[in-house]
Amino acid sequence: MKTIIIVLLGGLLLFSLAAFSLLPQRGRAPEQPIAFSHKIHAGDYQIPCLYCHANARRSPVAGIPSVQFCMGCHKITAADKPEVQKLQGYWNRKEPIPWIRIYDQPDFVHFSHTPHVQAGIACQQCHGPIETMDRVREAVVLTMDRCVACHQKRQASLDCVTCHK
Amino acid sequence: MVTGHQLGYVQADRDLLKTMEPAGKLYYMLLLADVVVLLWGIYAWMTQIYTGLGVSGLTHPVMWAIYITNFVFWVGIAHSGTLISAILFLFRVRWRASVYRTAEAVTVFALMTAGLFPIVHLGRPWYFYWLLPYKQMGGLWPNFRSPLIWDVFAVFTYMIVSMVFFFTGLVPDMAVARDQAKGWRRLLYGFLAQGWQGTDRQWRHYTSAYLFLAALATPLVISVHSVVSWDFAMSMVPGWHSTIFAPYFVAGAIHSGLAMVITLLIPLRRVFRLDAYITQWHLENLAKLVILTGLIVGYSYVTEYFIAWYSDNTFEWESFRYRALGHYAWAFWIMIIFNSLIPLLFFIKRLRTSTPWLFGISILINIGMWFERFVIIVTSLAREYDPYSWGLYTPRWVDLSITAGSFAWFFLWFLLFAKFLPVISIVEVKEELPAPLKAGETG
Amino acid sequence: MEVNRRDFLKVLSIGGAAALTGCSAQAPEKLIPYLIPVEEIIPGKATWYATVCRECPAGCGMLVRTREGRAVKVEGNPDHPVNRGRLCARGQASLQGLYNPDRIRQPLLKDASGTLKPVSWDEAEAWLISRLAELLQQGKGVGITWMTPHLTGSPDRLVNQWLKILGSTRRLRYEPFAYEPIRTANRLTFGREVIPTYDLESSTVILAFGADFLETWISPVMYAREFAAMRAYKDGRMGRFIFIGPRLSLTAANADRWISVRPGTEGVLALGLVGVIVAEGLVKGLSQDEVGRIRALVDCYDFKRVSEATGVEPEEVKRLARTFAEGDPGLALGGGTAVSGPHATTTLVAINLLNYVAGNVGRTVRFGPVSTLSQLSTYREMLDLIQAMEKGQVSALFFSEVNPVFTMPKAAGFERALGKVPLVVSCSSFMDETVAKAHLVFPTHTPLESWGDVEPWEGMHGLMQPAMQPLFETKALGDLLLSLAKRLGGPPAQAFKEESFYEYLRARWRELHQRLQSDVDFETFWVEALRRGGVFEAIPAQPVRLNVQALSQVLEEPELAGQADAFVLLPYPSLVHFDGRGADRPWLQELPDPMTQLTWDNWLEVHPEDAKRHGIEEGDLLTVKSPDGEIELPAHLYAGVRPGVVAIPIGQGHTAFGRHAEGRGANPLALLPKEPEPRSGGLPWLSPQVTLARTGKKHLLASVSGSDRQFDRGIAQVIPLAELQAYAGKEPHDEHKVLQMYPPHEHPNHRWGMAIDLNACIGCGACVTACYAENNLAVVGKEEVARGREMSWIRIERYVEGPPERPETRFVPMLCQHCDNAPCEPVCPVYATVHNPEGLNIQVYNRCVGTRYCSNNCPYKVRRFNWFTYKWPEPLNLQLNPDVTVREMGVMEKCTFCVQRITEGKERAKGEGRPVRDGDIVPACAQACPTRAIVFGDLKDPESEVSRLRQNPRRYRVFEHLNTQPAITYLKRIRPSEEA
Amino acid sequence: MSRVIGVVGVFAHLDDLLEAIRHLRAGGFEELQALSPIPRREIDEALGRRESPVRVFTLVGGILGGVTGLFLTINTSIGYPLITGGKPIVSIPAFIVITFELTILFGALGTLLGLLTNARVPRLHLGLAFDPRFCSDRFGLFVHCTSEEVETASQLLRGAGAEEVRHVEA
Repeated sequence: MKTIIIVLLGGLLLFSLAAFSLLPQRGRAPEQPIAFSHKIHAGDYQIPCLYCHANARRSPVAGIPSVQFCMGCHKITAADKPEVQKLQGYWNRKEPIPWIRIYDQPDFVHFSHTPHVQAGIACQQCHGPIETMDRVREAVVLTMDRCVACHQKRQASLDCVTCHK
Repeated sequence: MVTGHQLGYVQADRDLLKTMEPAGKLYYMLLLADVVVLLWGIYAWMTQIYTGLGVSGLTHPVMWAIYITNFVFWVGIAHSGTLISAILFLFRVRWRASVYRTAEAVTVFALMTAGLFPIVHLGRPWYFYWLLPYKQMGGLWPNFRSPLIWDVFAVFTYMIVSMVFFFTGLVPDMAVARDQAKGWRRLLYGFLAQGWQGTDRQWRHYTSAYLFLAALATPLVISVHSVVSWDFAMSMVPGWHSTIFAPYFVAGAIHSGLAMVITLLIPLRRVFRLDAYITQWHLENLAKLVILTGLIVGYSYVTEYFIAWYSDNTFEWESFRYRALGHYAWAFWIMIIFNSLIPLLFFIKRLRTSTPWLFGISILINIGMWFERFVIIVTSLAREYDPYSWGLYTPRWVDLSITAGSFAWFFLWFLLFAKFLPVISIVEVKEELPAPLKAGETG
Repeated sequence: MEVNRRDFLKVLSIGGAAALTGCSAQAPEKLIPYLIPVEEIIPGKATWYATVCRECPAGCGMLVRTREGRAVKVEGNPDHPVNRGRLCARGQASLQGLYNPDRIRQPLLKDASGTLKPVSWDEAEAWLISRLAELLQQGKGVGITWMTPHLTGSPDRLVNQWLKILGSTRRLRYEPFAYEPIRTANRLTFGREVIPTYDLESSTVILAFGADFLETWISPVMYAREFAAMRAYKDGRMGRFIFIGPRLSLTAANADRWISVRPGTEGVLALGLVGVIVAEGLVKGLSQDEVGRIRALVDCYDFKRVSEATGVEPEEVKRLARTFAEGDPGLALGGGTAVSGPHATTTLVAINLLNYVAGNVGRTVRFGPVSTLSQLSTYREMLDLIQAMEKGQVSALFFSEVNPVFTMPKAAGFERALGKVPLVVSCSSFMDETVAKAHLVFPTHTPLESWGDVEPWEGMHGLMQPAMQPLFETKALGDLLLSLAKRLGGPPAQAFKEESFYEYLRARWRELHQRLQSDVDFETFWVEALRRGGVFEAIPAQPVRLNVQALSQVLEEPELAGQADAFVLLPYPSLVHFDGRGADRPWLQELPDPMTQLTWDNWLEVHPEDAKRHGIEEGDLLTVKSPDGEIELPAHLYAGVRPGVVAIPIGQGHTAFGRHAEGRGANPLALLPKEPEPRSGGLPWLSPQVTLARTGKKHLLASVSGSDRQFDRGIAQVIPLAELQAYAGKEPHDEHKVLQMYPPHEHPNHRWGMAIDLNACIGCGACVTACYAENNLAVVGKEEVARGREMSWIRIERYVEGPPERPETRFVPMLCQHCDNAPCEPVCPVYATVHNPEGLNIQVYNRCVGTRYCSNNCPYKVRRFNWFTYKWPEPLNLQLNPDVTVREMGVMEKCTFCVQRITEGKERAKGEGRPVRDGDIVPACAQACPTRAIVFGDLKDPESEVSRLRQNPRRYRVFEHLNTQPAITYLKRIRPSEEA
Repeated sequence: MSRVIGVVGVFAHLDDLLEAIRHLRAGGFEELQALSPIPRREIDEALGRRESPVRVFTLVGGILGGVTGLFLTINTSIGYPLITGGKPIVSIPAFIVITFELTILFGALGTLLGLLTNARVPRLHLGLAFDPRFCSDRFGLFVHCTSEEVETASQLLRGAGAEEVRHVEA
């Protein structure tokens, strides 16, 4: 009898471990190719989010500023900092920067920044206190529960095809 | 009634526990063959999960075929067990005592087999748990309007209640076995006996609970196959959308179930030399029930055709014309002949009292009932409303292997049951025996 | 900047591959910013480029939708006068040319062993330069020959110029279908060797002699649009259309009547009609004198003799003539392989005469603007070339995108002659039978990556611009020529000032600018031309007179030499593969042939009676033998070929054209004779007599049709014209009133719906391919199609009604009906398919567990199941629409009414602060439809077109009695009156 | 240190057992426990037992199941209103099936619970009075009594025809 129980429990444990390991990792904060700090830019210098992520207003994708855009300031500003020099390195080599993506939606989800920005949702609502982060961390886990809860609260559309494509 | 030589309690204990003695070579060979087939079926299923349902013969428009056939078939098989154990119990039919344990075991194992098929047939079986009632992503629950969810509830309830019923009935017997067994078997039976002693208190609540379980199982068994039939009847597929489906399916289920019980009892009786307990009288009674269900099933076939003809509905009539004359006509005629014509042979007393005839005919009915589901599912889907989308289904090795595997799965459990549990209820046999009185008279 | 855009693409291709895995757990992805942002490209937003379709010589205007720098969809350009926004299936599939997995990715040079080995561009060019220099030195420049397909405008000019500099004038514009008989007949009758403008739209009667103008003939999308306009029911009338030819083609199936005449006697019939028209005084606008002379010409063709010769009833001949003469104006069209027998020119002359006496010339047959196809080389010129090659007069042969080894009769000996040419250079995007024979292969851009201009009709200057950066290390043909000239040095280098073909093109457009619009500055003109897709001049028609003298020698009686037990062979260009160039596009392979419903294959159509006589059954593999060759093909029993005639679609039977084309069927050109038709020098497609023999083997034909008949189920309905005329404003019937168990549910904002006009639908399948392109539909291959597992969300159901001798073909586009009471929804256990507030029946893929119950319960059978996780061979996956999920194994899918377009349209309207307007949202099928048979819109808006069409007296809904309340209303096809 | 808590009589015949019960009850012994291989109504009647309360469990379970079924289906449908097939959000006819099945399920589970609680199973140790023969072919009567009463009880048991009388010690 005991053997059976042990086997069953062991199996259950293994199964849950396997299932857990298959789940997407949460709260990731991977090291980026350049230690870009949102804390300095968005926090200390109070640069508005949409200044760099301008596409959020007009496109489903918020986008990442081009290297050229960064260089607009950093040709001069803080040009001596090692991380900025890394940026200049990319620029001089004419290489794009391979940032590591933190927030993503699966292929079957249609998410557009535009209506959310238009509705005045703060970026922090979904991206967490990004202006306090030196390294971007997945502070909010964007699950369907979260989307639906907010849509329900704000009486936004609950039509499945609003988000599922 | 248990007849034959003079039987006493001790004799009954001895005879019935003998089936649980260590097995012979034949048993292990059977077990081995069974496991081989089962493993092959599992391999086929794994192939299907890994590659996709496309490896089966399923196609557009025949999206359901022998997986659902197997599902309905096995649920149907399950029904006779409950009929014999619950309904006949409520009607105080005395011959049930010797056969109900096997019938109930068939119920449980058939449900364990049937329960696999809704998962086997899913396109993404790894998400089968989305069909269970719990709060899912975004606060979504399953769709309780779907007959498939009804199915989940019905089959799940049926499985639980059948198991409760089966194990409840088993407890006093397990106490007998426990008291006569040694070693690990004693531990096993001790566990299954759950501390049964046969006190008046235990018996009092036990008989009451057993009665109520039987009373609950009776409407349940009727509801389960009704719900299964509604998988079809609730749709608008010509050939499925019919009000007679529920009684028709219930009768069909019992028909097939009785046939399966006969098929299993006859070898069991022979191997375990249980002629004294499962007598010709028992088998004959089963055969008489088969006549009844066969007649109901035959009547349903005729009614279906009558409705299709009388409704003057093009779609309906084409569906039924196709059944009898189309690509699957062979299956249709197997169904008609095996299910409604051949059982009529039991009207001849000589045949229904002959074991070989009983055995042969019961197997034919099993085959016929399997094809009944096949015909209903496949022919209806093959010819629906839109002629441009008519199509055919041809099984491929994966479907056939999984089907074979499911039979192996069922027989694996049955083989284990035959060797580890008393195939006849000891206590109920004792109840049927004259109670020991000082006067030596029947009590 | 270019480099960066390319890099971005590379990254995207990786991202695209990751997206394919669909619903799996996500791995950390890379986010790559632009180094320098490209102004037009906003990630997540589509950018559109106007260009020209090069899939056939018709030259339709196209708009290319790009996302993140890759083309994902093509649509017709509404500003282009040829197609006015519509596009056929082949045009849609141009994307699969761009992303074809079998594209040539680098230059190939034949080594000593005779195999083509990859080399670098530099090596390849250097190798060629040295060979050319050698040739020029030996004075063999005159033998350099260039063979291109139908080229016009700048590329054409550049090729000629380049050739001239090297001292040669040997230039061929080769198309397998070069319309020689039409051009010759026009020269003989009217003195102009051209293809004129045919005005189908203004005609009231069209008589087509073999001309498959809805499929492949000259400009099918244009003609389909005009045809639909002509057939539309207006003011109690609709145009009439009669088709004459030995085979029931798609075009014939759209006719009021299909008259099957004895093959090769169409000209006799035409002359018989002329005879009746003249005899009955129905001639229009001719002088008495001219009428007299024409009468003399056609005197011997009295209707009784004509009837005997053609097999058409005598009364029928008369009736036909009267019907045609009633046309105000009418139009007789002739051409196509069916009338291109040994007497093709005579037939076309007779048709010209018919148009002439009916007063159509100058009205519906106009000599201006004329088609630039008039400049094509004739088949005889190709034979001359072969002779020159055999004699060693061709020192070097350059090809670009032509495949004469495949498209010329084997008997013509092109392949053999090619072996005699010391230098064969091919500039092509794809490997094919001809390219495989080249010594050197330059991979070129596909049209979607190229600059260029196309002038399909005089004065119609379509402008091509690259919709995306080249996918591989390829070059534009123009750039290659310029680069070669530069490297040759000397005079060739000096001849071209331009550094790139782009500059060359602009230089030519400066000329156009000067000529057409010198009042604005060039850049404005140029940008506007790029935006509109070209500039379009109006070219007036020129009057022509009949040359009666010339005709008398031409009009001898045609006949076909017969031989007992032999069949007349009719090879016909396939609607989907044209001359074979579409065969490497998986979408086109999977698109069912509209008449036979077969996919992925080639077959021989034989009449069931003939089949019975010869003991042939469906799928029997036959040996087809002609005096010139022998092929093996499976038989398809088809009542739409005349007994005694067998038909084979052209386009399959490739041996070296990529994985999707190779090893499918056989090429009927192996059966055709070498000798040209004497008058026009065209290929006599219809001539050979073939015999059939069974091989005893069976061949699987993958049909998508479950039944040819609809058994009175009311799926494809018709209404007799007379009945429709009788309604005239009255309501035909009350809405079907049913007792409802539940009250109807509300649609607060929109209720999307569709109307499909079966009178306009010609069954061409453009919508099907458009849907494949838009919605990432998987291509499953022949075996799976044969199992019934094709994934099309919209299909064209074809039903045949009526007796076999007078078949009535009906086409019904069938797609998800978005029922209000959708039977699929309540049966889903997990709410994967539900009704949305806008009336859509939606499918949430990632919620689907795959019970397939919904499909069982769908009366329309429009749901498709993902039996496997389908793969897109790279780089076909780059075409995938990022707005639509790529579905994984085990999931049900179906038409969404292009919900991504609805979302986009609503978001756009919201952004612009206005409500959604009718016409803002057009699903891919409706957008592509050449005849605008599909109309989409909001049923809540009473002013929308779809709402109005829902009130049309021809309306009906399929399986109305099931009370599914579909959102799609069909309009019955109008059956013209029985006469004529 | 063992203490006598009662005495058990082993009977070969059912009527002897019934007689013993009657004698003992007449003798003032009310704490009786009969052990038998089969259930017999006569034993309960002789012992004067009331009807088993298991049926109440069944009833309560059933009602609870029905209510759960209705609540589950209606509440979850309203909580995430999705229209399917033009049916209203609360489609009672469709929910009846679930309600019915849950009624049965909870009824059965209630019955099982009733059985387990009332019959005091499962138990790890068998009673002191238990004898394997009671599950086979012998009837037993366990008389709960003090050591003073043991002899009287034994007498009565033997008098009724007990084959064997055994003292039970705790």
